Amino acid sequence: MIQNIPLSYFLVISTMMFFIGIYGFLTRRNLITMLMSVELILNSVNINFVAFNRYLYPQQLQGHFFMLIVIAVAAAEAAVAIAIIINIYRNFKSIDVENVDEMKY
Amino acid sequence: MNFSDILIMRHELMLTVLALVVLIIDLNLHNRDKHLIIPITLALFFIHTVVGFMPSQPGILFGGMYRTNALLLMMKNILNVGVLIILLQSVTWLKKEENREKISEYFILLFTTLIGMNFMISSGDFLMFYLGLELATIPIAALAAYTHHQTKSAEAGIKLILSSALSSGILLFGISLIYGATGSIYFDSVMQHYANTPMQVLAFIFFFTGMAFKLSLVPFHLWTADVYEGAPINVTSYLSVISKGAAAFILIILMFTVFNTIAPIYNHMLYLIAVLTMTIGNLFALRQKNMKRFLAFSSIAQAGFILLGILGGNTMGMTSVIYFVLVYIFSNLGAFGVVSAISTVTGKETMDDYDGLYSTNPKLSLLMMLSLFSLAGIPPVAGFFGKFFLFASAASAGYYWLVFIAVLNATISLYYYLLVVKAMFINKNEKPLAYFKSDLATRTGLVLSGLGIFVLGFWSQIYEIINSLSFGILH
Amino acid sequence: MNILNFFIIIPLLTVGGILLTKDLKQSRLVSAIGMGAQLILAFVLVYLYLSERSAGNTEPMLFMFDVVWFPSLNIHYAIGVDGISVAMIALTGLVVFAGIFASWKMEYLPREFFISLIILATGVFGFFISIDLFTMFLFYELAVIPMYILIGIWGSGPKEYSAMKLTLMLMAGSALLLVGLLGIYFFSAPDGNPLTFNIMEISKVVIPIEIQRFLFPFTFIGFGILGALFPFHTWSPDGHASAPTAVSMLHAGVLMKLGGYGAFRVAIFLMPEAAHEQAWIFLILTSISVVYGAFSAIVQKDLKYINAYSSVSHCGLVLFAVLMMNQTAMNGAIIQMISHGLMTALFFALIGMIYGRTHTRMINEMGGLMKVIPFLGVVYVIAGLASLGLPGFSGFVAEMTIFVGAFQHVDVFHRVITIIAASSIVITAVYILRVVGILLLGPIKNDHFLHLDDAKWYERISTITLVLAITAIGTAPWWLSNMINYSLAPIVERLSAIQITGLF
Amino acid sequence: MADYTYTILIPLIPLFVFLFLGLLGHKMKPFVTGLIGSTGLGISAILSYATAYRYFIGAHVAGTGYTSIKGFEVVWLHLTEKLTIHLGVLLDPISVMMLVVVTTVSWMVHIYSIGYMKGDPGFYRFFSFLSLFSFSMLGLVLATNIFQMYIFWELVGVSSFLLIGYYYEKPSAVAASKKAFIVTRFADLGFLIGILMLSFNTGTFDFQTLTDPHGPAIASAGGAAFMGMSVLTWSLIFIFVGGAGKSAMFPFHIWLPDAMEGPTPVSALIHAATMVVAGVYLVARLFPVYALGAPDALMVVAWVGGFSSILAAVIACTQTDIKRVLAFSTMSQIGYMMLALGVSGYGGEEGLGFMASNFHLFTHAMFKALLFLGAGAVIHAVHSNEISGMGNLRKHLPITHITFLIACLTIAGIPPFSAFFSKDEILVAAFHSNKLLFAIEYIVAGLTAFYMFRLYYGIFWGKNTHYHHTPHEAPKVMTIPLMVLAFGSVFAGFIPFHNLVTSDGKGFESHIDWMIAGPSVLIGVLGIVIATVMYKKENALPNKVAGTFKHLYKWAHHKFYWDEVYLFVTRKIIFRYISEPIAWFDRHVVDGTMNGIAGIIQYAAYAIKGLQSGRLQQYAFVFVSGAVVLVLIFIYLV
Amino acid sequence: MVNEVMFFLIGTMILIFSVLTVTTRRILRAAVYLLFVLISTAGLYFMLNYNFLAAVQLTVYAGGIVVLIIFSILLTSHLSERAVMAPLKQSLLSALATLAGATLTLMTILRFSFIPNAGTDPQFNITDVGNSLVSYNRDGYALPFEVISVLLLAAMIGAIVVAKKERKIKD
Repeated sequence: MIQNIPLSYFLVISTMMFFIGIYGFLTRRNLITMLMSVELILNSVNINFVAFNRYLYPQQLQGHFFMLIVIAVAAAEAAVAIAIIINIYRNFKSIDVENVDEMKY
Repeated sequence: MNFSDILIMRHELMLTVLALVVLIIDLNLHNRDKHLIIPITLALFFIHTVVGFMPSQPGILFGGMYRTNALLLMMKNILNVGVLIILLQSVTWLKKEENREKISEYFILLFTTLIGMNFMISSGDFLMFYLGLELATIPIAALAAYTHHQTKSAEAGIKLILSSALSSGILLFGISLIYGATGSIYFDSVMQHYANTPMQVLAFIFFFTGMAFKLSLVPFHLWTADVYEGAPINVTSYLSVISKGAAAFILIILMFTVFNTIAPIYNHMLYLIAVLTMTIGNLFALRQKNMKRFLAFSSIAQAGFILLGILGGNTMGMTSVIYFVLVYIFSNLGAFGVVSAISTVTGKETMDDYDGLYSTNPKLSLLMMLSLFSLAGIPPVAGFFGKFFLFASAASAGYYWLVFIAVLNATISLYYYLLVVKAMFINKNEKPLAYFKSDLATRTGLVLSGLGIFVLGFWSQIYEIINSLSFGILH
Repeated sequence: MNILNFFIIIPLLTVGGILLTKDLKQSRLVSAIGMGAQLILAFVLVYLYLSERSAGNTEPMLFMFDVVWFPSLNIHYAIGVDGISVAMIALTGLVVFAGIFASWKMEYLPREFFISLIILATGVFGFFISIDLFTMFLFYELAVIPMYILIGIWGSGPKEYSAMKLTLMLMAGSALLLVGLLGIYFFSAPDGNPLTFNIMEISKVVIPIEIQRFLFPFTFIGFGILGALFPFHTWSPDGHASAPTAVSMLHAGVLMKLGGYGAFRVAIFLMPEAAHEQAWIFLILTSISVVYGAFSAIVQKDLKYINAYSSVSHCGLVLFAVLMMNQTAMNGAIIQMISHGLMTALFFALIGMIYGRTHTRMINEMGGLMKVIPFLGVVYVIAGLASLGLPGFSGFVAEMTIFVGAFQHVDVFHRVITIIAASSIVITAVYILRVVGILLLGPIKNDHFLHLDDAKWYERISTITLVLAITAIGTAPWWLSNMINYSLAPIVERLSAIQITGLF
Repeated sequence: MADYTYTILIPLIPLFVFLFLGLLGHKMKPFVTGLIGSTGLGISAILSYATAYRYFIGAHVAGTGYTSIKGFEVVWLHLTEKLTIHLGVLLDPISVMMLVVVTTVSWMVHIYSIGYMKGDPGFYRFFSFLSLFSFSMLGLVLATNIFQMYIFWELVGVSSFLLIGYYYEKPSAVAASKKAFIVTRFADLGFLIGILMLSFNTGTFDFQTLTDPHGPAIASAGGAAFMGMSVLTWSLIFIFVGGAGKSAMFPFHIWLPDAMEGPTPVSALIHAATMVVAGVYLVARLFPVYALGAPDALMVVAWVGGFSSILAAVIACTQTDIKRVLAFSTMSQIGYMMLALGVSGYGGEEGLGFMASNFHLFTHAMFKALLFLGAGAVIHAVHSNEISGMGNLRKHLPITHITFLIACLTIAGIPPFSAFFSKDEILVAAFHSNKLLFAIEYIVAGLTAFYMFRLYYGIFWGKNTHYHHTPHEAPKVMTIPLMVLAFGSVFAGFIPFHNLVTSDGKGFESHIDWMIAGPSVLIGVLGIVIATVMYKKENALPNKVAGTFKHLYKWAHHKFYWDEVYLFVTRKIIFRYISEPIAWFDRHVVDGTMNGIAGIIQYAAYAIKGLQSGRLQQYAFVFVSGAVVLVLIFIYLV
Repeated sequence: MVNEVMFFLIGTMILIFSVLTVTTRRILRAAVYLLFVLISTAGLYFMLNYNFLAAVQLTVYAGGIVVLIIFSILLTSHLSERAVMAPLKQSLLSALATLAGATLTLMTILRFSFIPNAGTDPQFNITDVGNSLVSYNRDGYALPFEVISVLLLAAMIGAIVVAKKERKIKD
């Protein structure tokens, strides 16, 4: 609990970060930077969990642990994603998302 | 909690053991004997499936994080049967030389996703739910990119993993808000505190988009067709059938329990999305020539029908959704099985290749026709019953116009299903695909799905069992 | 074992039998035996029915058989027949039997052909014996789908287009129908009893009028599409034109009757108040069907199109009469269904046989065929005369019953519209005689036609069966009429009783 | 009361003959089939004579009126609680009289046909059709109720169709048969509507109930009115439309001349003696209803009859085909009968017209059949219908010549031949009712004599025509019927119709009114004289006369262009302006809409193709926007 | 006061670096900015007194995932390479969607009256955290902890399957 800092500040930060991450996901053309945007999104969620836990429901550590699991999942996700990206790089000789549109319509 | 209690988790435990056993066997096998994994795994999984049907106690473990009861068991068994059929159908494909070194990985990844789905279905809180969801998604992305030398496969993988990362991010944001609003991640407490406030609706919408992604509901469906097309065909059928089925199961459970209080709002939303999903799915399916892509869009449209059951909002709705998913699994596996068999042997995947198929491969054609009729909801095959009950449950809640739109959509869907029937039976072809015979296991898989398509409809017992179980959950 | 179950079992056994056969000869033999047995069974049923009635059995439905199917939804496999369904079953038996013989020379994929045909027949039989809406709907759809395959594979001309159009339009019809049926189901038990699909049960309750207003158009149009209700009839000309002979026979002869039968048994019987309220709209549509179909038939050049439009006209008359909602008109409607079923089946059989010889269906390419194929020519003339309502044939009985019945309506509008509908008998005469004149009479236009063979024995069986049935009804209509009347009485009683309490 | 059940055999015997010949005739020798047909009809005829004898004399109690008797009746079809279609036999003066007429003429025609149709490939078919017709006509005559009448009405129509189109390889015959059927069918629609209205009003089809002066029909005369006339009047007018169609009254007369495409015996039987008078019979059958319930309808009958008779007479003067002349003459004579009915009242002396009409019907049947059969003999001899191809045949065909002359004198109303008496009664009736109609009939009488003798001279006198092979007299089998009918034509006038066939069944005194009969005979003689002058020897006079009345002649020769009007209505209006547009509408608008819906769906499927662009970021964009839109809608808008 | 300053500082950093992460044209820099964001977030956790979380954030997230990302960047792109930016239309539309989303979300969230914590503010030390992690009772996390291991195993196998080269094809 931080003196004089209301919960809403955290929420503003996390929400903005969340949408910045989404913006990045929508506009970055490099697959890895898109993945980074996803990390931003997950990070913002983590902030939410932690802040809620700390401010509102400090008796249990539910948000706390949720955040831990999310980090682990993020790691797993990143691992697989990067493996696939490398595979893409092998196949397409590029990791520009715009090139990955062989299948459409 | 003691040892016997932990046995009610037997689906998950056995699968985990199974995955590990496969891994260990694989490590100890010489390279040229790798194909032995296939029969061993099939046998093991068959045992697992059978054991799954043995009666079990309902119960709650881990302080409410894991729960099980007869209905959930039923759902898992349904998934097991589906996976068994997929495994059988994929044997011919697995035996191909190019996959020889990756057989065990295929099984392990498939099993881990199944573990994830089981946990997801059995979850008693959002944490386990989320974990299960991710466990059910991430390995599939790897499976989608399974075939290295095909760019399409890699593309499918990246599209799946990134889209799912985004969607699960949004879903997580929703969960975090739910947590913030209710102070718990456990379903039972959330349910008590869930109120109809804007923020909780917002949280629900974010949560729902994540589920909509898994179910391929419009407008969260766009990944579907590309991934289905690019992924190896058996993975596609897994995605379209098992993954979607599991998502539908958990979604309807959550909708009917945790989020029940905001039903008046989500019903409107479901109405809109159902109409969009059916219509758009159908419109896209109309022009497809690639069979996998075709089935992808058809499965999108089918997902729209599932929403009708959820809209019913009662036991009948729940029963009809589960029953429909069951029927859908068999029907879609029938169709995918045929596409898979043909694609594996001949490499042909477009509708034009199917011209005149009946003259050379009548049995495959018949199975395909029955499966498509079942998907379209034509009697006497099971799809008719599945659709009818879904429509009935929507009608029970008074959504007559929605039912009307849905049946019209079913009519449109019949159009494109008939295109395939036409190709196989009516179109003339100088050189139809030559006659071929798939592996015994594959054929068994095809026969099983064909049997299911026939038996499920007439055998009302199945519906009644589901109904009694659903009744227990909701009352 | 209930006799009615055999109407499902025999076709299924026949299908099984055909699966075991190898070639055309065997499969057609199996089909003929199976459907012959079915025909005999149908007559046995008529006999049993009449003897039950004369023994004083006054139940509305006889030979009831009821098995719970989906207990939680109270869906039953419930079957039973009254005089109306018995008559329809006999009709179906006749047409299917004739249809098998009309396709005696089906060289291409014969087994598949007969299997599809018999599945179609199963659907129709099942529909007529059902008294549970769910099974009824199931059989209805079961009957529609084989059409696609039958037309698509064995058809001619733009067969794929026609088959698709037919299937889709009928399915769109069943979309409407399904909404109606579900609505009926959910309002089938206003007083807290379990919901039911059973027609007889539902008929005992009154569905709220505002619900009926909504559901009736769905149900009626749903069935009406199959019954070629204007403007939803356009599947019919194309479909019939492309279909192979036996399929046209079955389709026009029997399948279209599902529409009329359903409109009457479900839409009007279960929702009489709304029927009374909205009848005028559909009466206008049906009388348009009657006149419009006849006029369209005048200028057609393809034999099958002529007959298809004529079917539109005649089937319009069925719905027209049903909507009049009095005993005589409804009786006429049912006789008309049977009569038209037989006549049009006969027509299509003949057209198929003529086409098989001349390889054209364009009337202006033919002429003077009476000289070379007198048997077929005479039968064609008989069919034509029956179709234009000549006494002595079934068409006259049906039409006159309809017109007299419809004209008994107290409302002037109904009587005026009856006169309009009645005017179709002249137009019918025009197009029938036009065809007969061009096709059969006059000089032979094409020398190739000089050496045509007349009907073979199997073709004779097919046509004579139908001709006999047509004349039997035409000369001795009383037994049929009485059989139908007996079963109509309770239905009409309900209609008229509710009319008073409901509207006034 | 005497038992008349056996009368059912009278129509049934021809029916059996029809079925027998129709199904098995092609396996028999032609002559045998002819023999079977004639024998069957002979039995029917004898039964009819017996019945007539029993009815009028044998079983009749002198001094009482003739009542109608139902010899036989079964229920055929229950329609409503009240309305039931029966099939049966109704005997009353007119039906018994018609029995005699129909069986006699039919029998004669059967016998005649054995000779006339000799060598025709469809011999058995011809006889089976003839039997079918006889059955239908007898059923019509004996009908106990109006619906039975309608049933047989349709059947005679179809028999007529079959027989007109007997030479089905001849396009003109096919066209004529079609025309006959459709025109009468159209009129039958009026009949049907009339029946529907009548039965709706009265709740019965039965003739005995309908014609009962105290029955529901006549009681309903004062009922609801439409356009100034009671519903009863309307229904009777509609019924008369049916009668007019069958009897070739204006404006439905156009089928009759064309119907002459059929074999000549057919023309004699159907289109002269029996079927065409069905309309007269119909009105006579319902006469009490007309007379007591709807005098307005009866006026319509009178005027249509009168107009038709003069129209036909004028046209007949200009025709050159001998059968067509006879056809128009038939039309004209039927007009007479209609007129007689129209001017008649009900009961006793008032019913003079009714009696006269039936009387004339009877005599007409004899002489007109005779005329046709005679014409047949001529055609048989010269193989042509055209008057221009004949002449001077009296030497070659002596019997035909004599019988034909008798018939011509009869129709011209020269005493003591039968038609003199019947025509005289008609004129008397008309005189007492309506002077204008009376005047018309006078003129018609003159015209009739003129054109008949024009015909007579044209065939048997006139120019010496060269024939390819010498015409010779018909065989005995043909001439005997001629002589029988000639006998009938001469002596039928002495039958006391005023005692037998009257509107209310009770006889009345009738005598020849020479004040009217005298001038009518004179005008007949005048017509004959003019014809003699013009046509006995070939001269230029006819052309000159025709030149003088150029326009009238031309119009009359073209039958006042009524055929063209009909062609216009059928070809142009029905085909071009109704059917084709409807067919077009159906294909392009109705079906087009259905195809259009499919097209729109297809188009939409292509139009939204871009949504699935294959670009991951677009997918994500749609995803996010979808979520945002859902939030917007379901939180802020709903 | 210090707290507030610290908070605003960290908050600003988080947002600025977030924005930079998604806008910079250089990929490697983006990774570095992401690292800063993650580190700053760890700072927030410290301020919230969740030291264990902060540590995990630093080690796993900042240390593990970002390093993974940087490696893959090095594998797949040249350092000198400048990222291609999205077309203007796409950027604008995306910005619009995200702005709208952010506005709506913030409006909704901030209007919600969270139930403030009325109870005590218990302090958890690392032992409590550890105990919870292996507890199988309510608010124990043994099960997710186990399942995550399955997930990680699966991810590992998956990554191997995807990334490993095939001999057949390459040969």
